[in-house]
Amino acid sequence: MVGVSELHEMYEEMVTARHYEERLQEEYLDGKQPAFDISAGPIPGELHLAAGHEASGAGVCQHLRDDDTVTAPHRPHHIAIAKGVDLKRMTAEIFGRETGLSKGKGGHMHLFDPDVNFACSGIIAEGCPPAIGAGLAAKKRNTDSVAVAFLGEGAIDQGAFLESLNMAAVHDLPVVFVVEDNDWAISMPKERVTDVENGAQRAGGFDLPGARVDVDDAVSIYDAAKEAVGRARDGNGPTLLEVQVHRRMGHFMGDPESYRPDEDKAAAEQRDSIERLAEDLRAHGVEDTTIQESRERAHERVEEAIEWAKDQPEPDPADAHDDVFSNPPSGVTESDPSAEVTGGDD
Amino acid sequence: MVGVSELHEMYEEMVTARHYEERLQEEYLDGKQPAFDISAGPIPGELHLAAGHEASGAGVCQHLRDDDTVTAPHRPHHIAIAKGVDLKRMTAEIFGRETGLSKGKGGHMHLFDPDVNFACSGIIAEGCPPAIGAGLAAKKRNTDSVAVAFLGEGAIDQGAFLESLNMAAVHDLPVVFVVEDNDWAISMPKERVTDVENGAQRAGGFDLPGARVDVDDAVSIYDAAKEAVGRARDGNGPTLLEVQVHRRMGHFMGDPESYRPDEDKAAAEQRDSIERLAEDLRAHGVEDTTIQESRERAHERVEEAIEWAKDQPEPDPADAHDDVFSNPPSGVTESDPSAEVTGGDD
Amino acid sequence: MAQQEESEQQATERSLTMSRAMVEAIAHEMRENDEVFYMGEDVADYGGIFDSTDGLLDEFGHDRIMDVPISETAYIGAAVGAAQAGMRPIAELMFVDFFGVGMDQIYNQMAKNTYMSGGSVSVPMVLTAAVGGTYNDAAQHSQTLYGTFAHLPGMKVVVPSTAYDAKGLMHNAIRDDDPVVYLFHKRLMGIGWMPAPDGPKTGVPKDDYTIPFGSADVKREGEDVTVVTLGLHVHRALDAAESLADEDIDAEIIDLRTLVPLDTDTVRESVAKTGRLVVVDEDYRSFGVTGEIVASVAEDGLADLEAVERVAVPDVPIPYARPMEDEVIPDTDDIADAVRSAHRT
Amino acid sequence: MAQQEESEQQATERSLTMSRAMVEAIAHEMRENDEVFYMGEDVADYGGIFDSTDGLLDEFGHDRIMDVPISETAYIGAAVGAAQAGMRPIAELMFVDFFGVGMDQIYNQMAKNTYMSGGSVSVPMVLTAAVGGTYNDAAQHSQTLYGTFAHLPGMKVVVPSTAYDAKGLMHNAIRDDDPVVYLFHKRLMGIGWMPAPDGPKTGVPKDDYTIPFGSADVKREGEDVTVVTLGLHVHRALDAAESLADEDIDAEIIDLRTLVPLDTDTVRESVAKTGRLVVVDEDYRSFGVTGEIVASVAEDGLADLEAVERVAVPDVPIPYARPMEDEVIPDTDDIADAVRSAHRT
Ligand SMILES: Cc1ncc(C[n+]2csc(CCOP(=O)(O)OP(=O)(O)O)c2C)c(N)n1
Ligand SMILES: Cc1ncc(C[n+]2csc(CCOP(=O)(O)OP(=O)(O)O)c2C)c(N)n1
Ligand SMILES: [Mg+2]
Ligand SMILES: [Mg+2]
Repeated sequence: MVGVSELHEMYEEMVTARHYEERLQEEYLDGKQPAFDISAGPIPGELHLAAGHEASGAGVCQHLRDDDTVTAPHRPHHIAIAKGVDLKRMTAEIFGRETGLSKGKGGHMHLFDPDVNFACSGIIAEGCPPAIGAGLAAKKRNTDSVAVAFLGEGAIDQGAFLESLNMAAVHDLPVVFVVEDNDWAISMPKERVTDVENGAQRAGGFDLPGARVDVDDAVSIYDAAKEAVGRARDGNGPTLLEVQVHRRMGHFMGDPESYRPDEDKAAAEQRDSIERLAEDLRAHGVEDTTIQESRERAHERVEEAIEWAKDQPEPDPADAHDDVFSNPPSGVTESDPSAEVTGGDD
Repeated sequence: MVGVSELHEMYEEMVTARHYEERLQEEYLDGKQPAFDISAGPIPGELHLAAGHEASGAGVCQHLRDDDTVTAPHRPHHIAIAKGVDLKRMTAEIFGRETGLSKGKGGHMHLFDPDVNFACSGIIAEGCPPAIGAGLAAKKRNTDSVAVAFLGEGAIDQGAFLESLNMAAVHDLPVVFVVEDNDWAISMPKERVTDVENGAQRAGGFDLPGARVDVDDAVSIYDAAKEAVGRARDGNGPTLLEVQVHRRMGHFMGDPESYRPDEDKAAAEQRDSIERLAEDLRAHGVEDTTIQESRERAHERVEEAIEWAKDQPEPDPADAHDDVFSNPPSGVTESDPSAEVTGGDD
Repeated sequence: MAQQEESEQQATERSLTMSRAMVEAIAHEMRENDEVFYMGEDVADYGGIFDSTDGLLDEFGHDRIMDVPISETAYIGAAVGAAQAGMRPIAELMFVDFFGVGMDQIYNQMAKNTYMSGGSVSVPMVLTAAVGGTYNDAAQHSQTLYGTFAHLPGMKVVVPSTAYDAKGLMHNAIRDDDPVVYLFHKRLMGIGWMPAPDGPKTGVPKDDYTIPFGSADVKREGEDVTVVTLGLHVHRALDAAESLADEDIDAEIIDLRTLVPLDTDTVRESVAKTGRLVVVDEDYRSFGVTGEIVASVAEDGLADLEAVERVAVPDVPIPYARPMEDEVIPDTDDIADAVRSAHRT
Repeated sequence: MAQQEESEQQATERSLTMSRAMVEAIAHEMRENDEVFYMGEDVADYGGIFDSTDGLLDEFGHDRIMDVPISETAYIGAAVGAAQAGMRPIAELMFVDFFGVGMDQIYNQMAKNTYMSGGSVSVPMVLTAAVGGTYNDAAQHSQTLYGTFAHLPGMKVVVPSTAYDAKGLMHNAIRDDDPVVYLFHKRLMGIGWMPAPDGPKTGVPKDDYTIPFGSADVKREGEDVTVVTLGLHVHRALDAAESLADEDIDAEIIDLRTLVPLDTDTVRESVAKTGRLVVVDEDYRSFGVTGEIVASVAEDGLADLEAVERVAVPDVPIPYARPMEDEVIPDTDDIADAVRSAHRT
């Protein structure tokens, strides 16, 4: 059974993640109103926010150590926060600044923090194979680290995921696949793209255990993840875990969501896993003031990160030419900013 | 229950297919002995023979019409024969002759006969998506044709197959997936690459029916395929069917099979579906002389096809430049044999 | 009477965005031919993330404007199968950057089946995909990949730069008996949330018409330097030409419109006149479009050539942050500089 | 004593096939570094369909010479993940023609993760693949696809043409901190059932050594015409040079050895001397390697250039039947003709 201090940790992570998304939404829309222009405002590019997914990141990552690997999809912030990714440098990355995790080269879909073994990919389900690779490395090195691949329910129809289930199973890899079911893949409801209501059912075809958490509840997810991560850590192979979450905002910022029934959106907003967890905390005898303090700490942390990020310098245009390779070939003038580059802005 | 005339048809098809492979083996090795040189002899390229797979082609295709589509993998001859592909032009294709099905451009892994809607691909599992496309076309056009994708048991780990299962299921397409389990994917035994003993188990993860025929027996395959094809034809959606077959020859000609235990090979040779079917015929009161006549007809047909094929002219080198497009752009000189082509032999 | 004439005039000379023009062609073909249908992710209720199918669901319903699972291999391959059965599917790859999840169907089946069957099979399908950067979507969502598709035989490759061309090329693409890869640049579509430059919105006749593949369009005649380009960069090159005109440099701007087939004749004729060649694209610089254009001129018109410049994305993935993305995607100044440099030589 | 010297001589100057040389490098690295392992289909008990892992299972066992499911996306991606965790995996794609089933892992992950992480992540892995035709394996099993990999940034691309190079380049590939695509030509490997020409079997030192990437090798010096090539066609070009010598045409033959990085300096220097450039490869002609080499010389050395020829596979899939495959894959005569033609100009 989960103890109160862990509940508390999860709560604070979830509040952090929620507030983070709300604040990013504000920042992102700043300059994009009244007319939404994706190129305007302080945050460039697409932005997929994870408000309503927090229980998944917190409930699963609660069981993970820094040496465990996580791969996240295009909607990664809540997972990154729960995994302990450096919040300031992550925020600077999202704002496209020089001191960002990727020096501004990656952006919000490509967050990499090797210190806590966190990586992303914006291609659906393609984080799964690298996760099994991390699991394979752990197994080969005889460590007890595990790897967790997060994906959306829309990703369970993609070959990369399905092949990975099989390879993880046949090699008994210490891997957990976590499917975040928010009912939608952009505008496509789950029932339009698969006949299976419970995504964990995919596991049966490859003989690995599958489980689904039907409620958007951090404690239930924590419990299911405990079993799955424990199984991996103990050398007993992979698990497929599907968890119900909710998409409280659009698929990406600017999504009109005109395809989405109002009731669906309203329902998503009602089933709030953060409120639910606050109740659990109260049931465990945690005082409202303590909960409030948590909230404040979380908010402060977010504000600090955003403030810090916005203060960071923009990258030098010439930096674009670096980092194609870790070991740049000496003869390649194209990635040498001092060389004449006709395609550039020098 | 299968009637004796159908048994008889299947038998003759299977004998044709077996004799065909034996004769191709001879022809192929001619010029490649004593030293095996893949470029020598009358048949160029790789050659994957299907001796031991006959029951699958015959048992399944017995239920198919010309307007039904079949896609076959790299080991296609027995299926092509059962589907009614023109044997002479197919043989000419394998010998690389101008009058071959593909004018010598395709070869034995790329047999196309639009008259009976037969196609191949040499890429593992990649015949599945086109098969669901044929099923989709049938559904859209409101015909009762069906599509069948054949693949090997080694292909059930490939994304193309797994995605196709899902898409066929969610769109209720008239498609049957037939997995020919011959225990080996080149040198890799099934248990090395998946934890699932019964490939049909994959179906469960996508909510389509799955079935497996455990014995290499034409009648059992016929019965299982009858149900599956019937389901598709009646508009009741796809089925995954796995059938046990045996690889009596190497993976391809020239395969030393040193990875393969002698017993395994010997066992494969013992469980002969053709002999089994001959017994069934006898049990149905068919005379040995009638059976013998069937065999002779089959052998004659094969000999005729091979003789015809070997008499056919080789393609003109310049033909290589045609057929990239059905509607060749007028400006493209590269595919115009009369134009100057530096990469050619003119 | 006058009023009617005016409305007829309007009817044939309405200005449309590129996305409206593309959709109009698709709708027309779908009305005329029951065998045409569209498959992709979010193409039905959403109308295509980049408006490529906007409004089509209402007229044609979910059976012909089909949302599909996120299974590019399965549904692009299904298009191949349906096309071989004689239908005329259009399959959309949401971003061209995702080609790697379905490339075997695109290349080993769609592009090769006609040849491998000795012509007995045709694959009359269109693969549409959004291409291009300029809005900071980073390395996995900002590429054009023009060169990758053009290099591999068996696909016709179309890159419209205006609404007029988008419509005529789409009509041709759907009617063509071969697989056509139709790459539309997001920045040109005229999407509400991604303002287009002025050029792509053009007059578009209401009726259907085709633009043949393999005919480059001389967008601007000029005597001094030939600029060969396509897609978004047609407009950037035209802008560069305007500013160069002030310096008495007269640039000829050629929009290739299709890469396969490639209209090398128009390019060579132009270089025969100007002697100076600048090639501009939004793909990676090496082993791609710019190299091919230069080489094809060098092979047959070496004597004409006095100067050569290439302007393209240096060989780095597309970075996210604005200053770096701006650095790698060629802009008007980069083009003008290259033309000046060629002119000086 | 004399005997010992001889055996030392033998030891350093044994002649090896390309496959033995490649395997020797892999075995050495595996002995030295526990983090190196090999994954692929039929690489264990079979020893690699093209002998790329022949004998390794015996020494290293199934844990380090791993047969994997026919799931290229999964296992190539697993190599990416293991590499990012600090291991040094080698993943084999049995035929390069199958790239389409795993291209997203190859390109959107393996090749881009270093850049997208701003250099905080490295992906020290090798992707090996067999390339090439000449044995009638048709359109899905005969390509080199050199240009496709070289065009897309983030991968180093290696194409050995001799046993000596194969070993030194493999050592370098495994030790390199970046993803390396190592393309070995089937016809050069010295496989029992696919006889190699004479050239690729060379003396190979027993000890380990590296050949740096980006250094082309002048295989034959010549004054009249520069022939730039790689892989199998190095040997065909050398044969052509021999016969041309009889006609008093002195060809310089340059083996690029790596496409990324590309040693343009060596090419330009040679053209500065000869003034005539012939580029030969076994990839498709358009939008590929031949175009890039020509363009890179035209850009910086236009004044030197008096003649340009390209010899490559015309833009058609590889046909099956012998006369047609022979037609499209450049042979010694095609090369000699092109050199003659360049020399005449
Ligand atoms: C291979 C691939 N196809 C399509 C896309 C475009 N895309 C981005 S997110 C998305 C929907 C994903 O849905 P889901 O997996 O349920 O995640 P969610 O967005 O709901 O969190 C799609 C189709 C992509 N990134 N990669
Ligand atoms: C995507 C892909 N990967 C690998 C191969 C090489 N290959 C050809 S046949 C084969 C084994 C196939 O085994 P299976 O599917 O069981 O069919 P079988 O040969 O046993 O009939 C492999 C790996 C291929 N053709 N395509
Ligand atoms: Mg979702
Ligand atoms: Mg098999």
